[in-house]
Amino acid sequence: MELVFVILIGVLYAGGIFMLLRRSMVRLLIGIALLGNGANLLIFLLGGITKGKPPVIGDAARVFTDIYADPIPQALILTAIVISFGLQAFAIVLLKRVYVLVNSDDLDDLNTPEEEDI
Amino acid sequence: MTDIIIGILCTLGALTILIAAVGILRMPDFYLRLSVTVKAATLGGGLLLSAAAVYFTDEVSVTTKALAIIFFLILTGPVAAHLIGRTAYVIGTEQWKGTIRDDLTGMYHKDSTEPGSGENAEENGGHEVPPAS
Amino acid sequence: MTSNAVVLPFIVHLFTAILLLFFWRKTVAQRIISVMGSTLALTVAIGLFSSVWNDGILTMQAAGWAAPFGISFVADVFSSSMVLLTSFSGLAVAVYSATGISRGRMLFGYFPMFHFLLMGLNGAYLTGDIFNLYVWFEVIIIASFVLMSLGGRKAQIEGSVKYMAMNILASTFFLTGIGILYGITGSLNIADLSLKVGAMENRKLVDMTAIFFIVGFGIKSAVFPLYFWLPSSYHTPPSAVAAIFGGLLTKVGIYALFRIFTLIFVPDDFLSNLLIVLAVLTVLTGTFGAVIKNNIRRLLSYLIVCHIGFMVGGLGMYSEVALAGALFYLFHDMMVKTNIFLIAGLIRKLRGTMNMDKIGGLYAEYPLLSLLMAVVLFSLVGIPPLSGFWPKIYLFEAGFMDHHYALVAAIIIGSFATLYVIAKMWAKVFWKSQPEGIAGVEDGFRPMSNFRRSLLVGPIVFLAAITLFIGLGAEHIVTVVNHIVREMKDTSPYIQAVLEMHVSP
Amino acid sequence: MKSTILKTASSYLLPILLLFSIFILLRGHYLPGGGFVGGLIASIAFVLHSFTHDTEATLQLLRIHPRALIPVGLGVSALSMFVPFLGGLPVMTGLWFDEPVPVIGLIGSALVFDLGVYLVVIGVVLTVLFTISQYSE
Amino acid sequence: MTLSGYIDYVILPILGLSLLLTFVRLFKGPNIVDRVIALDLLITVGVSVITVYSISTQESTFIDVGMILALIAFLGTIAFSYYLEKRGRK
Amino acid sequence: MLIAVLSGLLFSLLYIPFGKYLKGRLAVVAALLPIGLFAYFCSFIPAVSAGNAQVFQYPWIPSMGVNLDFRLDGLSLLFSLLITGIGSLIFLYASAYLKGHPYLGRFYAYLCLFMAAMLGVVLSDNVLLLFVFWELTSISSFFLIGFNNDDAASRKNSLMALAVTGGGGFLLMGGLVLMGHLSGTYSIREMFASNEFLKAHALYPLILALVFMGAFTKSAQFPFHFWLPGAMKAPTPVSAYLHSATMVKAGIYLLARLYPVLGGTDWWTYPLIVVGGITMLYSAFHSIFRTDLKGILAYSTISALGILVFLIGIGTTQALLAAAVFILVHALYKASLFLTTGVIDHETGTRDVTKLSGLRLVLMPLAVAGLLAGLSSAGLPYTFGFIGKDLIYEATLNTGGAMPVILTSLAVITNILLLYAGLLAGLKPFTGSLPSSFADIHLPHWLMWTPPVLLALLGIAFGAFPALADTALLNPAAAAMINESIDSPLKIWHGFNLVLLLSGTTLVLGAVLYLMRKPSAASVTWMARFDHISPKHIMGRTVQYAAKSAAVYTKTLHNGYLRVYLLCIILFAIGLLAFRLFTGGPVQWTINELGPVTSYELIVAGILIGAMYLTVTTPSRLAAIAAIGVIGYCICLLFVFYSAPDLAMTQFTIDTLTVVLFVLVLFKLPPFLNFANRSVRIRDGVVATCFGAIISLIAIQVLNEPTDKTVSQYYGDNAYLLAKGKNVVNVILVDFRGMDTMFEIVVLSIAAIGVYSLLKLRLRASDKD
Amino acid sequence: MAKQFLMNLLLAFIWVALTGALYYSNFLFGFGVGFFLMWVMNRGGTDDRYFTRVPKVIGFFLYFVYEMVKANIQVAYDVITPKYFMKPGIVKYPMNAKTDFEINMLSTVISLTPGTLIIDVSEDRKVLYIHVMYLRDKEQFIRQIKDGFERRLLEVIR
Ligand code: NA
Ligand code: NA
Repeated sequence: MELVFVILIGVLYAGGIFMLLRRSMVRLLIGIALLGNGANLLIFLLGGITKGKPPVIGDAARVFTDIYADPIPQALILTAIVISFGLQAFAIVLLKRVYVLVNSDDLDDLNTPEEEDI
Repeated sequence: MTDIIIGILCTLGALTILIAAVGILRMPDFYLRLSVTVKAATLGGGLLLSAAAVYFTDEVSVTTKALAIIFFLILTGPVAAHLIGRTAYVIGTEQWKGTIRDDLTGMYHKDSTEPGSGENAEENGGHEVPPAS
Repeated sequence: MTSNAVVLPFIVHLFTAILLLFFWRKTVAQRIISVMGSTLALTVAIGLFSSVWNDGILTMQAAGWAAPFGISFVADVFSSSMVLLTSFSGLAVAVYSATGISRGRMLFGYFPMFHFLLMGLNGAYLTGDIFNLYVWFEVIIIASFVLMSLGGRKAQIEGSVKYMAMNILASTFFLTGIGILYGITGSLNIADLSLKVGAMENRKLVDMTAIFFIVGFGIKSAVFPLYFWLPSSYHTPPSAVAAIFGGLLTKVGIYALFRIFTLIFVPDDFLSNLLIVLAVLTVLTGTFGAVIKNNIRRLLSYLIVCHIGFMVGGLGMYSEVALAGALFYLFHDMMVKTNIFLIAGLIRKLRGTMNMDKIGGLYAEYPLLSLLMAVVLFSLVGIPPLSGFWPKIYLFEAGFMDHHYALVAAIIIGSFATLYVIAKMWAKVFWKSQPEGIAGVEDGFRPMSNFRRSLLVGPIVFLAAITLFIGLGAEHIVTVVNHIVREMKDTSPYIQAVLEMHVSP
Repeated sequence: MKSTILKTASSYLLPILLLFSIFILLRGHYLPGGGFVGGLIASIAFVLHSFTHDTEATLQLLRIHPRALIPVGLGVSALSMFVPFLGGLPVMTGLWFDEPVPVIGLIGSALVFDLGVYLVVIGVVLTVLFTISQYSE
Repeated sequence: MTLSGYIDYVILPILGLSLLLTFVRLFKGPNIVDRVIALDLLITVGVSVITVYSISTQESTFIDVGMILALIAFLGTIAFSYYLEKRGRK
Repeated sequence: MLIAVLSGLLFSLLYIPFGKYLKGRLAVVAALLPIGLFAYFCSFIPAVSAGNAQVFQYPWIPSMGVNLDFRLDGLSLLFSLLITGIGSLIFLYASAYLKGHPYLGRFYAYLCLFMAAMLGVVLSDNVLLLFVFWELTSISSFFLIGFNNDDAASRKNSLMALAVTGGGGFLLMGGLVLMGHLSGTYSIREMFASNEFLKAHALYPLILALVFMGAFTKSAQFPFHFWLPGAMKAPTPVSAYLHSATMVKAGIYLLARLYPVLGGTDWWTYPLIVVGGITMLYSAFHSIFRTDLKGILAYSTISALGILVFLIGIGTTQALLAAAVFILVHALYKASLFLTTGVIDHETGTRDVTKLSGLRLVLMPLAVAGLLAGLSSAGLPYTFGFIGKDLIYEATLNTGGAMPVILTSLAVITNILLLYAGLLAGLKPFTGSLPSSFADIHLPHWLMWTPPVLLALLGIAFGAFPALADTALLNPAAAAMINESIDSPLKIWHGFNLVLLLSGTTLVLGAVLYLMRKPSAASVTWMARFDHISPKHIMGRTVQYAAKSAAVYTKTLHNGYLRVYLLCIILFAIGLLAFRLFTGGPVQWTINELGPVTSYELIVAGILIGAMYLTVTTPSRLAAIAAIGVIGYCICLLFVFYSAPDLAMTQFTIDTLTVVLFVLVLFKLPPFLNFANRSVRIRDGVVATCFGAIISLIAIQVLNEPTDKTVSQYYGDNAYLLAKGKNVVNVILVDFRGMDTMFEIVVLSIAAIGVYSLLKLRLRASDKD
Repeated sequence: MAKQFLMNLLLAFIWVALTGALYYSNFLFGFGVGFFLMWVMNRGGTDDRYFTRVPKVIGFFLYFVYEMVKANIQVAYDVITPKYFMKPGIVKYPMNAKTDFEINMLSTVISLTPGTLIIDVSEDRKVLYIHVMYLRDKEQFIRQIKDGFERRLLEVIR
């Protein structure tokens, strides 16, 4: 399965980058989301993946008796997911403001010429 | 013995879900797809969750959860279906050419998403012909 | 040595910010709390610096888990100096904000954001854990997004979008780098990573990991060709915000570069040359931009880029002298850039614009204020004996020592351009008489009460005094800087302090 | 959205989801869950409510503006992090009551910390969503 | 064949196939509402997959994930309806 | 000695608050400082001429080797006396010249600063300390030249002066640091020891190039001379001070000072002779095409500076002695001429030499001063100028090889032209008939006419009695340049020889030229025709071109298109990663240990890829959002399969919320843009694919490395025993790595508050910040 | 009625406590035993609604499952065979259900049986609009629902 993960990660990064390079801000935000997912999956994979053994100590046990998945990447990803949610929420609202200002989500409308500086 | 019960429940559930999946793919219009999938998925999911409830009888909480999920599915599935179905109708999603009756035609005012009262509906009468949109 | 005090610099800001959130919509209380919080933070920072200076590296293992199992916080001379300088800037900007920020912004969380930002900066300096550093960086960028866009004017939003997109991309690179690092070492503690990465046999993989950090931190510190967000955005927010951004934000990227590239990835030829090439291009790019800009803050934005090149170049050369020069420049730059953006804000207060063609006559009208500003401006240029001069000696020396003539040339060009641009600005803004008939230009400063004026000018004086100290008392700075360079060149005390074990150098 | 069916359904769902969210919060230390997911579920409950009624109604139901919930949650977490400091221990050190409390289990600073997380998440999600939906209206 | 084997080699593939078919509908559309219900079904099937997987691995913790999915999937559909109706009314 | 330098700085500071009291007569008080300092330096004459250099040392930044090391030897003393002596007169003169000027206090502040900086330059025994003061002279002269800052030309010229001298300054700094680095010390005195090493070093030419650039720019050598005539925009006392004795001579001083360390090689000699020669000739020639008195003086000053560089280039003892003498000669007569010009300008309101005549009738004492200074510059016997000229010819004649002929003829031509210029400035305004418009002019305040007279008289005095200065001042000065003692008294009369012949020729030809040629506006216009090939214009155009290029560069690179910026960043990353990936070692393409693949996992992966395809290609925003929803759910399923229930829960809830957020925000957005044409999409697709492929390859490399699991093992072992939790992930989140979580919720909070403020805050126009 | 239900629950809990085994099956068994005992003790009593209601609930549930399975098979057949047998349409259905809860239950039940789906409720809450897959005759369909689900459902919940 590692190889499948490797491919998926590549696809997520590639898709994210492609969307990042679009002119529409919605696509840009989607690109950001995709990259975030890619990075999470990368951490997940590189930390080592284990199937069907969540890092939860059994009811009666006090320590693990069996192998278990590495909990650290999971904790890291959890943090990263939540953080990127915060960033994305803000970014999405920024999109809203952009729309109110320029009436489109075209990033090329966001180039006020320097002469208008105050 | 339990294993066999579980096996049967699983098989039935999986097949039901497969039918839902085939249904959503095959049905000719949105309303039919919706109609097929909501219940088949609920039934299929319910069967599989029952299997889990049986499997984990030793862990009370798990069985409770399995039952709770069934409950949620039953509670939310139809509501969601109703909403999206109505929305689809409001925004004018096409019906299959084989549709034979549409009592909702003209029920939505321009500025409202609720159909007029039943009395008004009576006056307007039903339409045998599907709306072309 | 273990000490709980290590975490205080950011804890103070955390609680200040939370307290400020409880005083939502009470602007007077917010101003007072903010200034008090910043003062407390400065006190704590001074205390931390002096105890680190006297007693050596201090560590704190969060929740009591020994490194590398928990998150370590480490105060060495480098980090505690950064904390100290940040606190200076922080206090100055807090006071300046009291009148420099409009009430509208204060009603919508300006001060809490400001303290969250400072908290993030302090956390980033003090953490000894690479993933925790990521979290701090995220605190910093989200707080800066908010500060940058707060108010929602069109230019601000435009700047924010670009700023946001590129900074999030930077975070992605950073996070990817962390994932790889964990994948090859199984650890996140920087001291532990230092040992483990150092022992890695697959140097190619190490280099590639390093590239992710170069790109990630490079974007944050605005290195060519990753700098684009900076000139796109720094001219948009309120001046107090721009001051913190200009003075501190890119510098935390530089700090991270120095940390990571002295502790985890020690530059080999490939990385070293790469950094130097980037530095040269950064300086030149900043120079070209600064020369042609006519808006004070746009011009200053390019100067930031230009001067980032000096520091990155110093890191790239990696000799002791070079590091010392880069660090000295870093310290100088933090103070001066903060101040210079405050000054830009004051100019805007005085004239209602930052377009140099529309401003004039400040020298005739406000001679003392102008001279005060001149001191800062010429410190920025590095007119000896002001603060920007001394580090260049080290940088030149290092450049000659290792034959990096292109870098030396770039620094000369950059310095010259800075001189020219600042002198031009002086001539236009201060000497030239106020052009007639410019619409919408009004003096917002004169009608103020003396108290409010002093809140604007006081911080500038305060920072200018620190700058003068850095310049005239350069010996002190040099001592500190050389101490830091020793820390960087021999990391075993750091590792030993964090891992509480003996490490042979 | 005006829908009788949805409205009725959501009035059952709100308490169920809230109950569930507390359940998820409390057991986080032993089984999957915790403050984050708990908070997310709780906020989803309110979001659902706001979809069916309107934002104002949900705000009334909440009594406190979600934005004001943020500093409360942050304060709870920050204090649970900081209290050990006052006792000379490293920040974040887990402090536990010796005896487990029935139903909830062991009570310690970790749980308080998670509670803060829970509150913050609710405050955050609701602030974001309500602000947006009020803006569109 | 053990129960676990039966699930792994028969039930899960069937469910996987269902996922795939549902996704095809999502991919094809043609209307956004079709995509929305496909998404909803995808999640419901996902709940089933998770349930069955938890039986196969004898890990009851996964059921909790299924529970959250079942509870929340609803929200997405409602949001889409909300949006589409508002836009439709415009 | 530190006090001597610092007092200027101190007074300069004091003038900021107290300057406004310096009005009217009181202004004379300001001159007390330079007078006092002059006296102070005079007191060192006996000791220094006896060969005892005065040394003062005080540590400043010992770690960098920068210390307050001052050293007063002959050269420094000569300059110090010039600086303070002429300074005294300038201070006095200015008190009358700028009487009633509103910014007189400010003027004195700059002047004091400048004087202190100049003293610092000539007294420093540490190259870096010298450089500190060097730059201070640039800055303070910037303020002085731009003193009349309402005038656009004044601003422009001061900026130009600063740009040229400042730019040279940075190069000089490079040279000085390099010198210091190679010789291991920044002390000039200690560098003497390593002069052989330096001269033999491969970097010696670089040092010279850098130092020369500093000196040439400061001392207005061709082709950097053009800032100096521009600097004449300054008030006349400033011009007199800066261009006679001080600022422009700093470069000369530097060359002289470093001669013992760097001088005497071919690398030293030829550049200086060539540059000095061109400068002296070029400017002398230029000076005769001016009609503005100050212009004439400016060009003749440049020419004189050229002569000095030329002499230092020749570098023989004679040449250096000649240089020392000429420094003094030039300072005296040029200051006098400038001050005279100042009075003329002040009284008549014009400096146009074609309009000025007959002023002797109204400004008699100045006519005397002008005459004497003019004669001194002409080098008439019994003037100090005569001695100077003699020495120059002697020096040029005594160089070896074919050089003497060329060099001497250069010197002669230059001197002829300079003579003409001197007469034009000193004589022309006073001779002839007085125009009626000047009839009611009367002599100004005595403080304005005594200084030029005094300076001119000094010129005569030294000329008549060279012993006044030779052993006391000039020999020690030259000695300092060659770092050996000299005892060579100056003589008025050398007997009939070639030198005398040359002097005579110079005099005669110069006089003839003066009598034959009348300055006219026409000649100025004629000269202006060559402006476009003048260095000033070439440099101006270069600067313009550079600015234009900078603008093009900046606009091209920083073009406002976010996607281009992002593309740059990504291409950069791809380039670096690919370079490192494919160089220096094998790339692994397969993973050693692979877990099994099951059908349902493959299906989930397939759906993910399909959803990605949909996201990327769909023209509908909502479809794209539904598709990223699917991607999130697929990842959620993968998390379930691979033992991460917590992650799956969070991923799912957050994914749903994100979809909800998107959906809420998308209201009213216009149709999805798809402006990019096919080729752009292909380009981006290729870039994106490359990036994805590189990430995948790196992942494979990492998977082939063994992973250390100590830390996660520790967590697993202690989660329950020490941290009392069984869900290890949650224990990590709230305990082991709780600090991450603490600040992660801060991130969330900030985002929420940001959203709130972004949408609710409406700034009013009155909200200015 | 509620009192009786609570009593029954209490008896079930006591049973669980007595046997000391907290299993679902055990709880259900306890509930059944309790119900039987209460029924026995209440024989001849006036208020026997509780004892009829419980069988009705069970009956409704079985009816529902039966209908669902039946209709599911019908739909499944249609789905997996190539030809479409459907005659879909949207039917206006006047309901007897009054309260929100009743309407909700009714619509849930209708929606969950294959072939029918609630699209909307009229503003005055008197009419349901039902999408029907196999609509042969409108009146027959309405009668079928009225006598089937709606009657049984209202019996259970009213
Ligand atoms: Na069929
Ligand atoms: Na149905």
